[in-house]
Amino acid sequence: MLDAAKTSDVQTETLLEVNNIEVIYNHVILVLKGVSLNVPKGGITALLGGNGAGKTTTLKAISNLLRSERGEVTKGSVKYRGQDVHEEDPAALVRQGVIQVMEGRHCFEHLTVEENLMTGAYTRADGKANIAADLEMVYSYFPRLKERRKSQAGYTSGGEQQMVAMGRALMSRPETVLLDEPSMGLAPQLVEQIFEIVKSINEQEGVTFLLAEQNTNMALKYAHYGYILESGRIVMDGPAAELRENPDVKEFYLGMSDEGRKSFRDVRSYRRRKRWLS
Amino acid sequence: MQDGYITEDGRKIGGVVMEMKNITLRFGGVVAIKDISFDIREGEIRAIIGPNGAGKSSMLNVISGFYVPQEGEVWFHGKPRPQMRPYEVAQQGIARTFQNIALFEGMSVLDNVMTGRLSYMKSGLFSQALWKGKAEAEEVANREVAEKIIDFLEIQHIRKTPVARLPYGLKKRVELARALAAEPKLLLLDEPMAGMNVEEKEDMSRFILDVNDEFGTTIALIEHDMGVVMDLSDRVVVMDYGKKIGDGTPDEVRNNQAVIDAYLGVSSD
Amino acid sequence: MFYREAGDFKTSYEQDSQTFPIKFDRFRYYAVLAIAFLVVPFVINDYWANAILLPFLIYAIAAIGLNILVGYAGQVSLGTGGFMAVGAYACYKFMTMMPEVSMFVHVLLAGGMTAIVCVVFGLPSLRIKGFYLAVATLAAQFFLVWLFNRVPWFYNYSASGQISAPERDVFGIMITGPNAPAWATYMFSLIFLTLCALVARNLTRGTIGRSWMAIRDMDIAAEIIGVNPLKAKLTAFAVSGFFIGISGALFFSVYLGAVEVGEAFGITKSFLVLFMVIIGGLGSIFGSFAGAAFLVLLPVVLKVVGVDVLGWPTDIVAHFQLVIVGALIIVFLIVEPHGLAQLWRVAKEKLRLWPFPH
Amino acid sequence: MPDQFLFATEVFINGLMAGVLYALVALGFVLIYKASGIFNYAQGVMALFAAMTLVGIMNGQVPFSHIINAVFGTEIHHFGWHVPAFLAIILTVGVMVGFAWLVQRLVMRHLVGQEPIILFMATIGLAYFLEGVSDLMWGSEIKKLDVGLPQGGSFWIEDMTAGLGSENFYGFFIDNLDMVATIVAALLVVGLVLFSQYTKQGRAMRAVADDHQAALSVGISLNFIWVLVWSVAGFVALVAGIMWGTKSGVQFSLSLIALKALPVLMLGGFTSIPGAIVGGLIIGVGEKMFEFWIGPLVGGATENWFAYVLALLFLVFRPQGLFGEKIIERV
Amino acid sequence: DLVFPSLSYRTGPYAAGGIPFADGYADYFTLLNERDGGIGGVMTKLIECETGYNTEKGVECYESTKGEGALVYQPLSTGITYQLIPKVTADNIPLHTMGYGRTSAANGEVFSNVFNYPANYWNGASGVVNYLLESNGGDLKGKKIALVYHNSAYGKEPIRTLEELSAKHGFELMALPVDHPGQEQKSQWLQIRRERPDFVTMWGWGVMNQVAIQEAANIRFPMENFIGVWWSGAEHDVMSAGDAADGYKALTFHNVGRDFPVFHHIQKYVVDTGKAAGAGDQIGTVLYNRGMYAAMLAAEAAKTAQGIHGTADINAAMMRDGMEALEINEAKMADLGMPNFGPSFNVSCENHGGPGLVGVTQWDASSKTWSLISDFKPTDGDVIGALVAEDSGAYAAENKITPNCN
Ligand SMILES: Nc1ncnc2c1ncn2[C@@H]1O[C@H](COP(=O)(O)OP(=O)(O)OP(=O)(O)O)[C@@H](O)[C@H]1O
Ligand SMILES: Nc1ncnc2c1ncn2[C@@H]1O[C@H](COP(=O)(O)OP(=O)(O)OP(=O)(O)O)[C@@H](O)[C@H]1O
Ligand SMILES: [Mg+2]
Ligand SMILES: [Mg+2]
Repeated sequence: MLDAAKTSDVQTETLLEVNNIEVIYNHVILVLKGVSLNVPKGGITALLGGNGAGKTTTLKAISNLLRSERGEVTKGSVKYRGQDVHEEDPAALVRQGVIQVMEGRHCFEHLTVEENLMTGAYTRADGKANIAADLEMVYSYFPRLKERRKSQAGYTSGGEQQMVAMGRALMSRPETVLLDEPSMGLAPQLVEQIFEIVKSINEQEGVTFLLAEQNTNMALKYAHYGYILESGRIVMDGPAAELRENPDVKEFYLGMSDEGRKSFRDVRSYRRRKRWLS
Repeated sequence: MQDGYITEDGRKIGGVVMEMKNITLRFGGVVAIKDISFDIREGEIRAIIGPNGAGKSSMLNVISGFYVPQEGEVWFHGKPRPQMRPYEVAQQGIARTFQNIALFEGMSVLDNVMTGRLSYMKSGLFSQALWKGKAEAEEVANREVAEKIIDFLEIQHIRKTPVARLPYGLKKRVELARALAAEPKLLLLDEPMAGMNVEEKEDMSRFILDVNDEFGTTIALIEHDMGVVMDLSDRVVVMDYGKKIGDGTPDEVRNNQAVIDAYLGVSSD
Repeated sequence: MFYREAGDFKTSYEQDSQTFPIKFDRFRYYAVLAIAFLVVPFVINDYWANAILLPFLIYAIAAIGLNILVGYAGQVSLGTGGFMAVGAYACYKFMTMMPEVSMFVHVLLAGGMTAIVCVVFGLPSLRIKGFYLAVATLAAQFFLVWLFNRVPWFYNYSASGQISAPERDVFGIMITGPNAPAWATYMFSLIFLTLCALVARNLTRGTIGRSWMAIRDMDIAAEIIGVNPLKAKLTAFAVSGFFIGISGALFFSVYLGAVEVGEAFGITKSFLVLFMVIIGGLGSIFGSFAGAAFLVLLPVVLKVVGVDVLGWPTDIVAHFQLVIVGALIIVFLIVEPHGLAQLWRVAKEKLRLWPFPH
Repeated sequence: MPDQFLFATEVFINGLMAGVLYALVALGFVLIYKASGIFNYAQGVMALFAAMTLVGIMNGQVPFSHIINAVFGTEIHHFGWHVPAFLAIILTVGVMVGFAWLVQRLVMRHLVGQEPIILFMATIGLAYFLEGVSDLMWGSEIKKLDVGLPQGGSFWIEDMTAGLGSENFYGFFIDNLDMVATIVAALLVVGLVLFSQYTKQGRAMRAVADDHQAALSVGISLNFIWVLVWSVAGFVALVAGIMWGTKSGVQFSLSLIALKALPVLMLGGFTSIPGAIVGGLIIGVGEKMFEFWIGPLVGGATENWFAYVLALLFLVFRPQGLFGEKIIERV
Repeated sequence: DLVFPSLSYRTGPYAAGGIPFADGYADYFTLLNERDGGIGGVMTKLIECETGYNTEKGVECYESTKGEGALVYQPLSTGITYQLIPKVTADNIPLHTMGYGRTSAANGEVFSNVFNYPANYWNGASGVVNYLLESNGGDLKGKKIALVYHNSAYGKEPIRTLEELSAKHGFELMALPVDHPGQEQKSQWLQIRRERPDFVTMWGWGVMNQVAIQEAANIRFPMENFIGVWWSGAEHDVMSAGDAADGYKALTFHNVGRDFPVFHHIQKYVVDTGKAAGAGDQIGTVLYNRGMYAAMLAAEAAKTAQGIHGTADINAAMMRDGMEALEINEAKMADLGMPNFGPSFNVSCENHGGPGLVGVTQWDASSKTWSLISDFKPTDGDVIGALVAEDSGAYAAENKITPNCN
C-alpha cells in the first residue's frame, strides 16, 4: 500500500487511519477485502470508485454505522487520532468530531427542515447562541433551506434534502466529515456550489473531509489526495493532481480520451472494463 | 412544428404523442408546477432539466397519474386523458423509473423485472393456483421477454439475487429493466444516471439510445448531468421553481440566458 | 460440500421456476411427503394426534394463510382469530344444515365463506396502512367474536352458546367426533395442508404473488408500474381468508370438537398465528411450517422438561414458559429477523461454501 | 329537564372519564412510537408489572419468593415491613428505569434498523417475558392496591345535581377516582407535549423515530434515547397501573387494558400526545353512548368492538388518525 | 396407584380462582396418602397439568394424562368441559364438573360419563330466586332482577332458567353481559343505577367479580340485595372493595370456614410436613374448601367403586360406576372430619346432578369471613328438570345417542 504522507507536500498529522479492514455483511458477503487509507488533518481526501466498489461501506466502517446493517468489520483497525475507534458507538465518534453525511440523504421526514438542522447540533454543549449562529451560517450557505425551513423534510425535493443532510452535519461543528456522494442528484450549479462550500469550510474552518464520490471530475478538482477503490480493494492512490493526469483514470473515470471529452452519443459499444486488479 | 422530422443522425421523429396543457400543481401553499405546457413527440428523447425542487419529478408524477394537477390537462394520443389511477396509466404503455430507487427490495432481480410485465399477464386466480394451463404458459412466455431484457441490460449474472443486496448502480439498471419489460411506448426516466461514474454513465447512455433506436420507444428524461442531457436529447424543457423557462433543442437551451442564470451557471460546457 | 447446486442445469424456464429447483431439495421434499403420508398414519396415537400433530397441521394452514397476507402482501392483520372463527362457525352451520354432504365440502365451503368475510374487512386496507391497518383488523377480531357470541342462529340456539361438532365422515371414515380414529383426523388435515401449501406456492411464484410482493415492498411504486392495488390487496385477503377459514374449520371440527368463540378464537389466537409467521419467516411457505411446528412444540417440550423431567411445580413451569417463549422470540428476532426460514437459507449458503468461510 | 337527557349526559360524562383512563394507557404507546417507531405491545404488561411492583414494595413482599421457596425449601414471603405509598412509588419508578435500561441493553440495541413489524414482534416477546417475570416475582394472586386515592361516586356532585331531574334521578354519578385520573392525565399530557416539542431530547426522540441510521449518524445516542423513552413510558405505565389497579385490583387482566388503548391510538394518531387524550375521550364517550342507546337493542357488550369499528371507520377518511403525522407518500 | 389428574390453572386471567381450588384438590389427596395410606390401601397419585384456562392446553393435558390411568377429570372450566364431554365418553373415563360445565349433563341417560353433582348452574339460578322469594314473603311480582354475567358459555348458562322463572314468578329480568375480562363495567353499573333493579345477581369469574362488587359499592347499591353465584363468592372477590363489600351474598353448595377437623389433619399431615401444594395459607378459603370438597367426592366415589368391584386397584370404568352409585350422607361426612360440610345426596344413573341443594353465604367485611346464612335448600325441580330434558334430548338427537340406563 502506498502511504499518503509520502506524497503530500505539507507534512501534516494523520487524523484518520484505516488499516487493512475487511467487512462482511450478513456473515457471508465479503465486501471490503483489505482497505487501508489515511486521511490527513485539514485535507480533502477523495475515495473514488464505481458502483458497488465499497465506498459507502468504507465510510460506514469508519463511522461504525455498519452494525445496524448487519455488517461487521472482521479484520483490521480504524484509528482516529491514533486511537482505536472500532468499538465506539457512532454517537461517541460524533462527539469526537467525526460525522457522516449518508448517501441517499436520510433526512428525518417528519421533522421540519429547521428541526432537521437542529438535530445536527444534538451533541453540542456550547450554548444556544453558538448554535443559532451556526444555523445562520448554514442558511447562508443554503438560502433555499431558509425558505423552506418550516416544511417537513419529507416533502422537500431531492436536492433540498441533500442540502439538509449537509447542513445538518455542519451543525455539529465537525472536525472530520465523511461525505458520501454529496453531488448525487444535484443540479450542476449546486454541485459546484456544494464543492465550493466543502472547499471553503475546509479552508476557513479547517474541517477535514473524506469524500466518497462518483463524480470523479469534481472530486479530483477539489480534493488534495485520492484513493481509487474497486471491488473492495484500493487499486490506486495519489495526489489528486497526479490522478487527474493518469491515463487510466482519464479514460474510465473522467470519460476523456486523447481528443478530450467525447459525446455520450458516440459511445457505440459497451467497453469491457479494464481493471487494475481482478 | 410539423408532423415529424428526421434527426441529424437519421432517426425518425413522429407526431406528438403526449401533450401537457397548462398544468398547475399545488401542495398546500407550495406551487410545484405553474401553468406549464409542453409536448413529447413520438420516438424522441425529451429531456426535462432544472434546478432542484423545480418540479421535474412532480411533472413525471403528473404524467404517471400519481399526482393530479389542480389545473390543466394531459393529452395522450391527441385526446385529453380522463382522470385515471396510476396503474391504468401504466397499462396504457407508460413505464418509468424513479429518482430514489423504488425497486421491490424483497424480490429477486428477475421477479422485479417480471413485475414490469404484469399488464400482460391475465391468467385467472384459479389457473394460477393450480399452475396449469394458461398460467404456466403465460409465465414462460413472459419470462422469455424478461430474459431478453435482462440480457440486453447485461444483468444476467445477478438474475436471482435479491435486489436489496445490489449496489446502487446496478439497482438503477434493474429499475430500467423493469420499466423496459413493460415494452412501453413512453418511457419516463427520473435521473437514471445519478450516482454513477462516467464509465457507468456511458453504459447507461448506450442503453437509453439503444432502447430508443431498437424499440422506437419515446423517452422523457430528467437528468442533472448536462453532458448527458445535451448529448442524448432531441429537445429539452427547462423548469425553474415550477415555471417553464426554456424549451428547444439542446443548443437553443444552452444559449438561453434565462437557463444559464437559473440552472447551468457560467462554467458549464 | 454438503449441499450442492452446481451441476444442476436447467434447460427451460418451466424447470427453472419449479418449486424446488435443486435436486437435493426436491428429493428431501418427496421423502418428507412420503413419511407424512405413508409412515406417520400407521404409528400415530391419540396423544400425538391431538396434542401435537393436529394442532401443528392446522396452525400451519393458518400460518400459510396469514403469511400470504402479512409476509407476501405486506398487510399486517391481527384479525386471524376472528377469521378462524368465521371458518369454524361456517363449518358448523354447513355441517348441521347439510349433514349428508362430505366433510371435505364443508371445510372448503367454510374457507370460501371466510374468504368473503376477509375481503370485506380487507376493504379498508386500500386506505389504511401499516400499524393503523394492523390495529384496524382488530375491529374484525372483536366484532366477529361478539357476533358469534351474540346471535344464537350461529350456534343453533344452544343454551351456552358453544358449538359442538357432530359426527361426520368422508367416504365412511369418521373424521369428526370422539370416535374418529387418530390417523383419519391426521390424514384429513394433512391433505388440506398439502393442498394449501401447493396452492400457496403456486400463487406466490406467479403473477399474483409478484403483485402482492410489489405492493408489500413499495405500494406506490407498484401502482405506478401497473399493479392494481385493489385487486392485489383483495386477492391477498381472499386467499388468506380462504386458508385461515379452512384452518378454523378444521380447528373446530377435527381438532377440538367443541369451541366457545371468545375463548378459542380470541385475540391471543391472532397473535399466536402471527408469531408463527414471523418466527418462521415472513414471505416463506417453509417458514410457516417451521413457525407452526416451533410454537406448537415449544410449550409441550417445556412442559415435559419442566414438570415431568425436573419435577417443578406446574405454575412455576407455566410462568417460566412465558418467560422462555418471550425470551426466545426476542432472541430469534435478534439473531435472525427474517425467521427460521432465513436461518435455514443462510445455513445452506454456508454449507455450500464449506469449508471456506466466505 | 327530562330524565332521559340527564341520563344521557351522565353517560356522556362517564364516557369522558373512561376515555381519560384509556388515554393514560395510550400515552405510553404514543411515547415509544414517537421515539422509535416501535409499536410497543408490552405497554399493558408494563402497567401490570409496575402496579405489581408497587404493591409488592408497599407490602414488603419478597420478590421471587415462590421460586426461592421451591428451590431452597424455605418459607419466606414477606420482609415484614410496609413501605409508605409515596416512597414505594419512587422506588417503583426506579425499577421501571432499570427495566428500561435492560430493555435497551438486551433488546433494542440489537434490533437497530429493523423493520417496524420485527420490532413490534420483539415487544410482544417482551410482553410475554415480562408477564412471566411479574408472576414469578410477585405471584399471580389478586392484590389490592391502595395508595390513598379516593374511590366511589362523588357525593358532592350527586347532591349538587340531584335537583335537576325528577325524583327518579339521583344526580350525576361521577367517580372520584376518575376525576383524579383526569387531572393526572392532563398534567402528563401537557408535560409530555412540552418535552417532545420544545426540548433537544424531544426532537432527538422524534428524529430517532424517523430514521435510526441517520439519527446515529448525527450523533444521537440511540441507547440513551431509548432508555429515556422507555423510562418515561414506564412511568406512564405506572400511572396507568395505579389508576386501573385501584379500580380493579392488581392482577393479570390489568395487562389487557392495552387492548382498550389501541383504538384510542388509531383515532388520535400513533404519534400525537394530545391525540391520545382526544382519541381517548372520543372513544370513551362513543362506546358508552353506543352501549347506552344501541346496546340494549343488540344485546349489549358492544364496548369491545365498538371502539375498534369507530376507529376503523374514522381511519378510512383520515388514514393517519386525528392528529397523526401525515403519512408521507412520495416517489 | 389411583391417578387423579388435576387440570389446574395457576396462571392467566383466572389464576386467582384456580390456585386455591387446585391447592385444595391436591392437599386432600396428599392427606389421604399421608394419613390413611391412600384409598383402600392404594396410594393416590395426583398429576397436575396447567391449562391456563385454555381449551387447547386442556386437550393436551387430557391426552397426556389419560394414558396414565386417570380415574376422573375435574377441568374447572366450562370450555374444557365441552371439549372433553365427547372424548371422555369415547374413552370411558368419568368427568366431574362440580357446579359448572354443561348443566344438562345431569341427565345420566344421555351423558353417561359426565357428572355434575351436587349442584349445577340451573340449580344456582333457581336457588337465587328461591332465596329471594323466601326473603320477600314468597312474592317477587313486579320486582326487577338484574343478571350481570360473564359473556361466555359459562355466564350464559343461567339465562334460560331465569327467563323461565321470571315467567313463573312474575319478576322482570334484566340481563347485562360483561365481556372478558371485565375490568370496565361502568356502563353496566350506570344502567343498574338508572334502572334500579331490586336485586342483582351475578355470574362472574376472575377480575369481573371484584370490579362488579367495587362498582356496586361505588353506586351504593345495597350489598344485601346483590347475590353472586358460587364462582363469584370468594375472599379475593370482595376483599378489594374493603368495607363497602360488607353484606354481599353468594351461593354455595358446601360449607365455608376452617372449623372442620379435616383441616386440622391437613395442617398436621400436609402443611406442617411441607407437602402442601401451595403456600398452605389458603386453607379455609371458599375455593380451597371447594377444591378439597371435590377431592373428597372423588375419593368417596373411588371407595364406592372399590366396594362395587371388589378390587382396590380400580380403573376409570369402575370409577364411573362408583360415581354413579355415590352416596353422601351426614354420617359419612362427619366420619371424614367434615360434619355438615355439604348436603347429603345420592347419585343415580338417571340423575348425575344430585339433588341440587343450594345454600347462601354472606360476607362480613369486619371479620373478613364468609358465613352460611341459609341451609342447603332444594331448588325448582320442575323448571330445571324440563330444561335438562330438553337440552339433553337435543344433544342426544344430534349425536345419535339413545338415552338408556342399563
Ligand atoms: N446491507 C448489505 N447487505 C449485503 N450486501 C451489501 C449491503 N450493503 C452493501 N452491500 C454490498 O456491498 C458492496 C459495496 O457496497 P457499497 O454500498 O459500499 O458500494 P459503493 O462503492 O458505495 O457504491 P455506490 O457508488 O453504488 O454507492 C456492494 O456489492 C453491495 O451489494
Ligand atoms: N407530495 C408532496 N407534498 C408536498 N410538497 C411536495 C410534494 N411533492 C413535491 N413537493 C414539492 O414540490 C417541489 C418540487 O419537487 P420535485 O420533487 O418535483 O422537484 P425536482 O424538480 O424533481 O427536484 P430534484 O431535482 O431535486 O429532484 C419541491 O419543493 C417539493 O418540496
Ligand atoms: Mg455508496
Ligand atoms: Mg426530482
